[in-house]
Amino acid sequence: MTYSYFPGCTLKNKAKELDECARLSSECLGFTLQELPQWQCCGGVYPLGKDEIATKLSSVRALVAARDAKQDLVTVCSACHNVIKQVNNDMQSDKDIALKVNNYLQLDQPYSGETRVYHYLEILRDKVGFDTLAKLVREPFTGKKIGAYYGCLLLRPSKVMRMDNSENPRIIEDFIRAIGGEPVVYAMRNECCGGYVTLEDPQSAKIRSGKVLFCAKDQGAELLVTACPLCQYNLQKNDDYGIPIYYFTQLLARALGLRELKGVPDGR
Amino acid sequence: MDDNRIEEREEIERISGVDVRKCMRCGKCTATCPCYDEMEYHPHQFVCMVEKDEIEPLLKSKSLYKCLSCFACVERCPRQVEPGKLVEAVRLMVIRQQGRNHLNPDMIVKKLDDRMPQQALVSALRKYSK
Amino acid sequence: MQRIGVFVCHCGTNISATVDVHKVAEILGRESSVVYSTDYQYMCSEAGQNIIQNAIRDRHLTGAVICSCSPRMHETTFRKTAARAGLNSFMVEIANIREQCSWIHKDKEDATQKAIAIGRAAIAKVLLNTPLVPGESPVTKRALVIGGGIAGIQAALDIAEAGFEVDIVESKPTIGGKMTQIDKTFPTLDCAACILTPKMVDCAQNEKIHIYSYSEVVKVKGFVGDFEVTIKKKARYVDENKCTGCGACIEKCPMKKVPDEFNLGLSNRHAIYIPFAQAIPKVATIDAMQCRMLTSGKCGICSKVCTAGAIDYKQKDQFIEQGYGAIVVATGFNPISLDKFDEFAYSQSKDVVSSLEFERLTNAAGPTNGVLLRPSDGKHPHTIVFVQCVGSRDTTCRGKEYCSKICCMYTAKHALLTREKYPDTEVYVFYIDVRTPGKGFDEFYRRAVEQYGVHYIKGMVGKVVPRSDGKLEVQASDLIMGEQLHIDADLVVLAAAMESDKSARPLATMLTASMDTNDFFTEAHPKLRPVESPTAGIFLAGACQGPKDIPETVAQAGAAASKVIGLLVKNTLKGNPCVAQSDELMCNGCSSCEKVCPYGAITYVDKEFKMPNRTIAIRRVAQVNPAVCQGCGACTVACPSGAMDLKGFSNKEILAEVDAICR
Amino acid sequence: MSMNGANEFRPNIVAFCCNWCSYAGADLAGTNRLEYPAEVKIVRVPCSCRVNPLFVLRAFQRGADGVIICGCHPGDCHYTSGNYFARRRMTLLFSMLDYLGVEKARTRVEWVSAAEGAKFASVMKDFVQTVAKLGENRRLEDIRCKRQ
Repeated sequence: MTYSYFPGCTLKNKAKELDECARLSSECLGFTLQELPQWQCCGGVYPLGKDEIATKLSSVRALVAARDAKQDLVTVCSACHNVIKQVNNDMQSDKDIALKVNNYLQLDQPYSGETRVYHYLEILRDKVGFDTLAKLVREPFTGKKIGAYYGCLLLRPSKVMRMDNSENPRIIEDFIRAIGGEPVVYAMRNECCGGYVTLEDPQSAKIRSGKVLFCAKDQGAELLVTACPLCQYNLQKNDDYGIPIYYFTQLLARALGLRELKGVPDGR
Repeated sequence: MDDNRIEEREEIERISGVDVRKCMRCGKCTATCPCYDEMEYHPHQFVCMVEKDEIEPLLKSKSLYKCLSCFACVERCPRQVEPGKLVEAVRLMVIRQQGRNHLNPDMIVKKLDDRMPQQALVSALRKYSK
Repeated sequence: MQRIGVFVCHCGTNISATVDVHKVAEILGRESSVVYSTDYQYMCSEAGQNIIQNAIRDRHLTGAVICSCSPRMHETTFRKTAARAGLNSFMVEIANIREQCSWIHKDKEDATQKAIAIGRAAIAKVLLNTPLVPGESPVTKRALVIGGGIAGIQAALDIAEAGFEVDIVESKPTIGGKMTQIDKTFPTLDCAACILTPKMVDCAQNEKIHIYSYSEVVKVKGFVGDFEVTIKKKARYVDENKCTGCGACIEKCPMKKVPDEFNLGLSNRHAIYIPFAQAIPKVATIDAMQCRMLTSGKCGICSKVCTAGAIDYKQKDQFIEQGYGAIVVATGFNPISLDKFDEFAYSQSKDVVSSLEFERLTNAAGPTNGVLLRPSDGKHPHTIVFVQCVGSRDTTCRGKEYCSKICCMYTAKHALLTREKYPDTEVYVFYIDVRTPGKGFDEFYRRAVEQYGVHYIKGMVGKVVPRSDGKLEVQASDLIMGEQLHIDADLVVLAAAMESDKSARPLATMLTASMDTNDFFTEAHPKLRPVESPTAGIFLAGACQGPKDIPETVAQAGAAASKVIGLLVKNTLKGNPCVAQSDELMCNGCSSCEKVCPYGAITYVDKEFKMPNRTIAIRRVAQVNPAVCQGCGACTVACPSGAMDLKGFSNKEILAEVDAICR
Repeated sequence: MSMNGANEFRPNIVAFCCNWCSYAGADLAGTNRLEYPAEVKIVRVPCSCRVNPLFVLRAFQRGADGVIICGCHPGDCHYTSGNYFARRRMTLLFSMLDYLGVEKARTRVEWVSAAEGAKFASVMKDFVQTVAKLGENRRLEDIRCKRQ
């Protein structure tokens, strides 16, 4: 199975591991990520204004490219996933936005949200299956207490994202179980880390991240996994408890025994 | 002046797609807001003030730039008012005006550190400037 | 030759002020077939009715048109008047010249002209009317009550009191319903068990009442007065007639870690169990999913210890068919699932409980013997936060749009009782609005605040974060003070919205009883017929019709029972004669009518028709059961061959009215 | 159709009202003394689903200028589903009538509950005004049916 793949700006830069591990693991799990040619940055945040059109175009271009390649679109970064999925929803359900976008893009065939957008985690859960994944794991994280950090963008707004129960998600917990770890459920796992506000008001981000980290530590998490580079940055920067924060793909690649990667923890 | 204020409200309602009359004053948004302490006006006040055409103070408020757009209030609002969208609309009203950008590219350099992901920059620029 | 009489009412000045009643009487008197026309001040008065009766007798009228108020007001009155004078009641037509003419028009000329037009339409219709006689059908003198909660129990007792046989069908192993789980009742604080269990015993001892516990209704056929119901008696693997309820089997059962649904999973029970001490019937039930003998064939201890020999591992589901004249629906409610509300950490912490679980925690017969202890560590909680409207008044897919009505009061009850019993606790209640309409309700709520010092806070809880030291960090808003609050609580209680029981929707389909979008049964008229379903013979009691507290439920159950009694005392039922009728010669048996009939009143029979040359043809034709047909007329329009018509509102009659109006 | 004074056109309107909701709503408009034009004449039917498309055609044939069918709100039908049938049937009929030249504005389906007296009055006012603007309906009128 081959999917169109939208890596996003950060995955080509500061979050290379997130990207590389995702690709490596995918081959091992039997699917291929085919990077979209000439993808453009999604903008990082979904433009909430009903009259925002230009800011949605890059996402639509990615969606159209996937459609034209007759492939489903896969993302790894939570933010990209949130933006592209919400824009796709607009193209499906908001006639006004769909009309304006199509008028602007002048495509051969107008786009109305046909492409299916999946997060890498959804591929693991729904296409590969966590049971299958568990069988392929060669170096399990046995006994490791791992906390899932969803952040805000992966699950919300749930009526659009439809990935999991937004208040009591389990997809990353199930993933942790599949790679042999012991998931730690803690209440702050779906609260915001401080997001982009970190640029202007690092103190605000410090408070937000601090609450998340305290809660995770309090419930016994030894390390946290996330799918978002910004979450990773905020949490790692503001960590007072010595909790390492990794991308889920790093743990995945490690569990699958795909060559030693720098910065990936061993099972100990 | 009054007409102007009503126009502003209608503009906000148009941009956000929010119907402020749906609000039943339960306070769920303010209860759930992670940034409460940093904000001068809180999510439920945004809704009430827009409804009462008290938009001027909101346009001037620093609260606009403290909202994380984390969708907590959007997700948990029992009446589908979704105050986060309202905050965004008010912010857009401000930054769409000439010279009212909250953040300019030249201001960014000194805020950066080595590890900050690109995502933070593009997001902040999207949120704070036009 | 038809002889029609026209009677124009002044209704004091209600009609005559804007309608020239003399002129109306005069002009309508000139219509062909009208042999008598008059006006009078109050047609509905005794003198007015005498005018009508005398005219019918003296002038040998074949039809009467009364120009007066709405037929919804006095149609029955005038029909009875006509019948007394020997004229078929359905040969009377009402021309509504009050509500739909004099009261809404100011111009006298306009109003008079319109009154004449309305009168003409009525004359045109009455000329085509045919005398109708309501059909009769027998009544099976036995009632079925579906649901054995307080609503079903009350309804059954009241019906039995009047001397009729009643069957209660209850899906659980015991009757009693939600009220058995409740500790005290608001606002009087009397003990729920003390007022309920005697009623349960009454049910069991009443010769007229038969209880089918652990049973479900699986099929309903028939119609008012003559329902045929199939009841499935689920296998409980214990012979009800032999079991004495001694409990020896339960003591010895090795499977003792089964979550006890009666205590909402706060404690465990055995695989063989009696839900609680006062259960009716007090017989054991084997949980087939948990029993070792039934799952693996290895155990059989209960059978060995049972001196009565009641255990029967080979028991099968039993199906019982029974006829009933009337059915009371009392399927009740459940609190909604809290899965989607995990910002309150319900799934993460044992110390976040639903209000019903709180009832069990404070109930003397509950898992903690009535001592309020935290489910996680068994310690006494000092700070308790109650959250109201969890899922109520919520238009998203998470909750229910309606107000669940009872949560304000039971939360006030919980808060007050907690403060009374444990004065060292701090109790917070977060509310959107406090709704206390009811006798003594607001006084009760104020007592909780003023005498017992419960902290009522206008606002909502946004997040609950369980901490490893056992505290629950509650983040909430106080809208009056304009603050975000952070409270370290020991226990959080969620007032979950109530929803109609899951069994209600399929049951409604079986009964062809209508439901609203929230799966509550709809009533025949929201104000005037609140305990009847629009489907004849189906009556509603309790929360299956909408959120209700106990007194309302009992009142409604009593009302439903009296309606049932009113039905069952009759030997035969008079139907509505305005029902559909199929012309067999025109019917082509296409089933179009059957498909649109909401009551299943239309069936098909193969009938022999005499054809030319003495041949006989067998054709499939529609037949309407007049006892089931409610006379909506959907079939008459669906019929492609024009065979189906509605008595009292026939095609010809309506067309004549239309013609008269357009004249 | 009738003419009044200075050539002001007064349309003739036939309103089919279901017995349980709309007829009761019309009664409530009366009880509350809410005025609406006298051009509206009501035919009581048990349910909006009793209205045969034939009745509507007949009204136009006999010179009605507008026909309105009122029933219970969707989901509130006394007979559970009758108003849904009415809605479907009338949608089809009205497009056919439109095709035949009877403007869509001359035909209408409205949901009026027993509690909506005010709605009944305002719907009727609005409908009469709309039809009055369109003028007399001659498209389906059969002059043979006309009385001199």
